[in-house]
Amino acid sequence: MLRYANPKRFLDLSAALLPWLWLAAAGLTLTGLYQAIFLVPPDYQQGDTVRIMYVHVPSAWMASFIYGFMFVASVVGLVWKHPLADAAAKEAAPIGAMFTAVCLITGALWGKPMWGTYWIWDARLTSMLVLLFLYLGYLGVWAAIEDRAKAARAAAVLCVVGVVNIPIIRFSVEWWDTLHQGPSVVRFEGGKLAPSIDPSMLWPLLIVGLGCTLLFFALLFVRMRTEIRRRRIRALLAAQAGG
Amino acid sequence: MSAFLALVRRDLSLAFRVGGGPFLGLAFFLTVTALLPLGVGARLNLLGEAAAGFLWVSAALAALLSLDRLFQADAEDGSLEQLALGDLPLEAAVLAKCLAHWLTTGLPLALAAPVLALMLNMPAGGYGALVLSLLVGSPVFSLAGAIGAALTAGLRRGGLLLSLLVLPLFVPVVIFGAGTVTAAINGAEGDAAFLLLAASSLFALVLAPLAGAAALRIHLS
Amino acid sequence: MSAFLALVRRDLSLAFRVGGGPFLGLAFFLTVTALLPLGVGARLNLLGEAAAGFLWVSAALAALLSLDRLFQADAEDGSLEQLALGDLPLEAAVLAKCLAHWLTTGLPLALAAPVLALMLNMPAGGYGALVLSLLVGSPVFSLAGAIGAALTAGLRRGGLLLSLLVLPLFVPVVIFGAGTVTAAINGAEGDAAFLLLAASSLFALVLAPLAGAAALRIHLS
Amino acid sequence: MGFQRVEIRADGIACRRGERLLFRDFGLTAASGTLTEIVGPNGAGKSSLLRILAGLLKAEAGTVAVVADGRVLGRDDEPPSGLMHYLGHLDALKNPMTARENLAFAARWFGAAHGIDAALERVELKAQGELPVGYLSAGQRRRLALGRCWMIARPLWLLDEPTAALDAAGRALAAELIAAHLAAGGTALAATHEPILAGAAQAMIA
Amino acid sequence: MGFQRVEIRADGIACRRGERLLFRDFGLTAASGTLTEIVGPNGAGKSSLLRILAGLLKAEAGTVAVVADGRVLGRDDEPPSGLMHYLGHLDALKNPMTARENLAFAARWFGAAHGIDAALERVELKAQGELPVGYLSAGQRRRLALGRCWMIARPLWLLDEPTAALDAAGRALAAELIAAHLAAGGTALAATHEPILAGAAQAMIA
Ligand code: HEM
Ligand SMILES: Nc1ncnc2c1ncn2[C@@H]1O[C@H](COP(=O)(O)OP(=O)(O)OP(=O)(O)O)[C@@H](O)[C@H]1O
Ligand SMILES: Nc1ncnc2c1ncn2[C@@H]1O[C@H](COP(=O)(O)OP(=O)(O)OP(=O)(O)O)[C@@H](O)[C@H]1O
Ligand SMILES: [Mg+2]
Ligand SMILES: [Mg+2]
Repeated sequence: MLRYANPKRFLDLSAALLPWLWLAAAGLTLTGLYQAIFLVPPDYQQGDTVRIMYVHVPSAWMASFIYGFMFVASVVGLVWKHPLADAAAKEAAPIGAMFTAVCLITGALWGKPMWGTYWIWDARLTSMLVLLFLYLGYLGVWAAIEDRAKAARAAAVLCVVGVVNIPIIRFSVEWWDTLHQGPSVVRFEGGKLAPSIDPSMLWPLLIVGLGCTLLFFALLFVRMRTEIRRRRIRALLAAQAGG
Repeated sequence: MSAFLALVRRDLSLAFRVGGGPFLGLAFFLTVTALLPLGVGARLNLLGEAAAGFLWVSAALAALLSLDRLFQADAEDGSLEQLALGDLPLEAAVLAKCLAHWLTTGLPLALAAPVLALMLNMPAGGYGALVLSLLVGSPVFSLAGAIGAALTAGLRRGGLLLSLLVLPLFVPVVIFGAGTVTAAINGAEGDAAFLLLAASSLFALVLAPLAGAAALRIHLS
Repeated sequence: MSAFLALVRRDLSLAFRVGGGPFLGLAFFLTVTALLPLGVGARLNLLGEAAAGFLWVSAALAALLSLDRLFQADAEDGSLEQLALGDLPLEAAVLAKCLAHWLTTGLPLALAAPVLALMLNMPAGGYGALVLSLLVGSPVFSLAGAIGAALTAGLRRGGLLLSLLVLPLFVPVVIFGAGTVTAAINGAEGDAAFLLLAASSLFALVLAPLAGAAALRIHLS
Repeated sequence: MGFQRVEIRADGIACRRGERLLFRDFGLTAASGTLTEIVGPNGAGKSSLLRILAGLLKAEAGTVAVVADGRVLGRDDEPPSGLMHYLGHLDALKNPMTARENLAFAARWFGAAHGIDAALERVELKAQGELPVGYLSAGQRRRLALGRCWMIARPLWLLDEPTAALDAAGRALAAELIAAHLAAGGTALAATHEPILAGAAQAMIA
Repeated sequence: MGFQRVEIRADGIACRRGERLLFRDFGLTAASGTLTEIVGPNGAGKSSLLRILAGLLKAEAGTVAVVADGRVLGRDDEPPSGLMHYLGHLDALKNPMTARENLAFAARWFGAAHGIDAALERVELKAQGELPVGYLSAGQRRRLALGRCWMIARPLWLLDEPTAALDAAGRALAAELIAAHLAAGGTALAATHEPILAGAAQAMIA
């Protein structure tokens, strides 16, 4: 594992992987969305607005998933002090913030026809907003600390602490009576996975979800490559300055 | 004038450098706006009626939270003496610092207010009044706040003392501001409240540099 | 133990010396409690229902306002190094500072809450739950706050960044806390919310010293 | 670039801090072209005297006058503005801003006679220009503060231990800067525990 | 009152601040009973070295070991606790608290060998004991910080410009305190720009 965690190796490996990643991400996402828009029948309750779900739900998943990813990267960065892990966490954050924003915006747009209002201070919606703040705070720490090594460690501590918010988002629907609906995909009955949603609606959702995951890694790799090159340039400049 | 602008620019760049500038103020505004309804319970109609008040109170608190370091940092690193010995009178320096503070807190809040009002479900009809009242009224938070900040600059943990000093000065502004918006929502004439708000702002504009500079001179000696 | 208590006592005496100690926290609590109804418009029935939420939110803000200096002062005058080089681990120092902070903010607020609740016309039946929930929950404000304060200790104008960092950690506590009181008022079973509150508090008690000390070590190096 | 030649006169100054009278009947005349070293043991009141001369602290008794061609400048109870540099124990630098940005602000706040690059070069901080001041060493900060005085032409320098934290080269540099200032007709006063410039006048605070 | 005799050994230390490598391959052994003066120009990395020795800053490379009777104390990557004093450029005093209160806290935080009155007397601040530290002069603050080191018995003193802001008497006092510490079997390292004690070893940082 650590063999591939060397920046040089990462550059080579990611260069080879990236075209395929882009291709798969675009293919899956577009297929899923195509099915969602043209093939899935309108919901018997929600009509055509249900199609928002195919953006809303995957981006909600991604928002949590990316935070989890950053959590793992931060722990690795803290424990093994690996610069690549720091870079991964740092570069994932803006992508996560973006997915969170997409989830919030699509949710708000969906809320107007469904609940009659764009926003309501319900537990899940609020905790999602709080997740956006966590992302912003994380980026804020990176921006506020000049020394990169220090910033990396401080941001990692924040990320690890902030992970408590993830289960709150997850369980908020069950802890409080809320307007937002409960889990219908990742749902357990008698210890078995038992989605309560029709397969014809489920499949496109899962396809878009997978596509977004690949999209995330593609974006992440591009950003990390830029970051690694930026670091090299800085190191070169410093060496030239005779430091 | 160039010295005045230099100070404004320095404070802005310090705010951007270490504090994230206006974005941080915005984020705080958002957070407080999120906390209040959570505690209170999110009944929509109740929230909508109270929205203008909430927003004005959050604006006051956001200003307050960033005020305590307004002069503290300068006092602690010796910059205050340099400001006092410039060619401009200390009053101008206070005004410049207030301007920079308002540009990073009050102004962005005023501009972002409609979004937050939407989130709190504020009735239509109040949006224009909300932005206008915040634009006119929020400078008081920076100006009156500067007086308190100057008075507490020498003190550690001045934060809480500061809030005690300035919150009474903020109270009328919050009342006038929220009043202006409520009047607009109800279609009533809100002129009285708005005029009082504008008057407070002008009054603060005149008074704050004088009082602030006087307080700083006390601190210096 | 004697070193631990010495640090608690030092921070308490610093708070009393320059900040007015618990009285200032109380006064702030009072002022915010006064400001909120002003902005919202003081229809009593509306207020009474929302009282528990108001009080919990004010408690969070009062803690927040005094948090930013928790480690900042020590970082700026070189005391942090002395704390790091004592015989006690840095974690214990963080815990001691949290305790002192809670004793000057959280505890007095919890004790004074009934009076404020009365002013806000809170329905009877919630008073016991209010005090108890504040006693159990408000330490989280000091503890989780300490993590944020440690992270921003090196930064000027860390205040606003601090609020961005810790408010997400405060949100669940405010929800659980206000929930406990509301449940008590409605005669419902509030056990779930209260247990979650207690759990958050315990969790923070374990996590905060570790994370806070880690953040301080980053700042030191 | 040029400035007025001024003289500073203090007469019968008494200084009280709290209940304690630090010194009284202190007089001094510092003419253009001279450095006056203010000496005395720790806590004698050197820093307090400099703050009084700068108009930052009120004297318990006595008068301070800044004089040009026999004419007293400034209003009665306020020192004239735009004539002096005050460099205290603290360096008055903003940690988050780079060395260059700190100088750039000072240049526009006071109006500069020299360029920023020239000033950085003068105090040998060329390589540190883009570094946030918080990262500089104690001596580098002091150099930067001295560079600020050099960059902005003002006739009267009030320096509180200007050579604190400086290495041998830095002390020589400080002496050079002060000597050049005097040669240009400036006036300088410095509280210090070690001689700064050979031949400087000494004012003792007991 | 007594303490262990310790030796501090640094080996192959490299120090990086930001992108810049300040120094590398720095080694030093400071035995019990000796003062090592760390010298070098401004910005060379003296303060950084002291922080590395104190375990406050991570070295880029190299090892630091505190040794007693040939046995290395402390865990692998962490310096042993309870053995050293670190006095930085800042005095680590609380302005709102009096001199006496500052010492009282330090005595309980570290565990003191001498009384507070004795310490105040030792650094000639008897008269200032009840004054808030914020009112003290720069030199008085430094004395108080030195008094804190004297009061608390620890074998290893890491001092960053201990004589900064001190007058002649204060410098003599600092030298005395250090000499007494050495005589009691202590070890001392001091970053400095002026000789502190005749016969001290010198470690040069280029
Ligand atoms: C701004 C408003 C909204 C936000 C922040 C939001 C947030 C979320 C989040 C975080 C999830 C992920 C749950 C998980 O972890 O699996 C989710 C899922 C979902 N949301 Fe929303 N939502 C919003 C509005 C809406 C609206 C208006 C509807 C439709 C009535 C809706 C329907 C759904 C559905 C069907 C799921 C999938 C549930 C599951 O299968 O687990 N959301 N939303
Ligand atoms: N409130 C007070 N009550 C009594 N004495 C005070 C008070 N405030 C300050 N002092 C004393 O005033 C003096 C201030 O001295 P100042 O800082 O001017 O000394 P200095 O000559 O610059 O010393 P140094 O060489 O150490 O810098 C100190 O002796 C201090 O103890
Ligand atoms: N991020 C950074 N990038 C480049 N250089 C840095 C950075 N941070 C600190 N430095 C440099 O590291 C050095 C720190 O030196 P240090 O404070 O240890 O010096 P010192 O020997 O104690 O000097 P002095 O005698 O002035 O106290 C300075 O030269 C400073 O410019
Ligand atoms: Mg002095
Ligand atoms: Mg140094």
